[in-house]
Amino acid sequence: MKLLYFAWLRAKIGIAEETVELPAGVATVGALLDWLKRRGPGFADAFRDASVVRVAVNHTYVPWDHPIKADDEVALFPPVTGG
Amino acid sequence: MKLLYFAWLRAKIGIAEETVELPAGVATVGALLDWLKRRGPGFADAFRDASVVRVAVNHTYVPWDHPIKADDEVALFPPVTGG
Amino acid sequence: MIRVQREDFDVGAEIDRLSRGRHGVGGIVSFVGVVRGAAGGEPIGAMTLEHYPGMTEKLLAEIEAEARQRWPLEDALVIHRYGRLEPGERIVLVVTASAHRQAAFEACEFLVDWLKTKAPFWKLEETPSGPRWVEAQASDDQATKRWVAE
Amino acid sequence: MIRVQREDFDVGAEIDRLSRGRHGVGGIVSFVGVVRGAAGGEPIGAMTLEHYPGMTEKLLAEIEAEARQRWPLEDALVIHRYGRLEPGERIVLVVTASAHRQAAFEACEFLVDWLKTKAPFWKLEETPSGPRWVEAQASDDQATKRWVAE
Repeated sequence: MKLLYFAWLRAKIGIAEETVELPAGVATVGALLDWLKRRGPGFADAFRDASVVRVAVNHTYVPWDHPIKADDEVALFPPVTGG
Repeated sequence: MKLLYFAWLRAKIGIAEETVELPAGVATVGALLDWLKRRGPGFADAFRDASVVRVAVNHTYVPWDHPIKADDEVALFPPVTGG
Repeated sequence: MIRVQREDFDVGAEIDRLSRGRHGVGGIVSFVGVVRGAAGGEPIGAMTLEHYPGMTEKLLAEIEAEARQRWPLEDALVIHRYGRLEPGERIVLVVTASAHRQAAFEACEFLVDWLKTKAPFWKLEETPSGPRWVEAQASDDQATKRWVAE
Repeated sequence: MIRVQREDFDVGAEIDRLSRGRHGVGGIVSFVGVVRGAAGGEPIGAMTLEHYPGMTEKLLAEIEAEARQRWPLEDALVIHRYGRLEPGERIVLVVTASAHRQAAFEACEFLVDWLKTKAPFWKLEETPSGPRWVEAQASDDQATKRWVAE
């Protein structure tokens, strides 16, 4: 799965994108966030308050219960600030 | 007095501007219109329906009872059509 | 600023000029009016815009001052052409610059509405059956009535 | 048409392009957004606009299609820049062309409002105390809420 991070999420995590093997049992966006949070201090800091995290799967905004698959592109970012 | 005619008023009268000696007794815009109407067939045609004639004295729209003086610039024209 | 001129104008250069060196400008709204080549499926020929030099400038300056009074504008510009114009040619440019986009939009639309209905121009259209003076719009007549004792 | 690009754009040329050869166009409304140099008396430094390539284009194309559906437009254009921008630099251009000036004004303002609040950009401002991520506006949060189960 391809993961993309933007704005201060990217800054806190320290990378802009990565490709990960999805662990068994991580089948939704919500589960992905819970798993990401436990990957280290940068991740824990970035995802501490999930209410300010927006998620897009394959370029479409999705809710927390949206299913995810191994070949998805999942982007995680703060609320957009507009142009 | 300087008189200016615009659009189809100018076309009917045949001139764009002229300088006239104001006859005695012509003291308002309304009186001026009555006098102009009698100056010839072109004028009679142009001013037949006074309700479609607009008048500006020294660049300001004025009503029929507005006083006029010998050194005024009086413009007569149809309702504007906008740009 | 207002200008009444026969020549065409450079839209990009005029818009640039309104924002350059003004730190408070966040948005610039512009309207370019062009002579349409068709209306309701019928082709339209060229037209000639006649105006009253001196009075046109005076009324345009008044309405521009009103717009600046009603909205917080950093700057505003109205350029209106006169003379013979072919379909596709630019007739009018209105530009408003403000810190706030809503003010810029409202002021620009206000100026354009006024110009399109009340600006002191008369249009002579070239039609297949010869030249024809365009009739005033109802909105002009209404607006003008308060000035005229009939 | 929509474009997301790092480079500046030529406002006059883009506006020209939207009307050239289109006989039905009577009015072209444009909005140019520029980086302000000050707000509330305080100077503003440069800022960097980050975006999500691919998703930005998709959302911009969707909102442009919606504008074309809601208003009778002859054409529409949105250009949005990203990257580092100094005060006074152009950020965004929206142009709408229509036979009817009101449609052009409404569609342009609709697109600009969407871009200014919901376009997928994140702003990093350079301040005297270091870089600072701009907070989302309330309107964005509201609009986004329906997408997010919290």
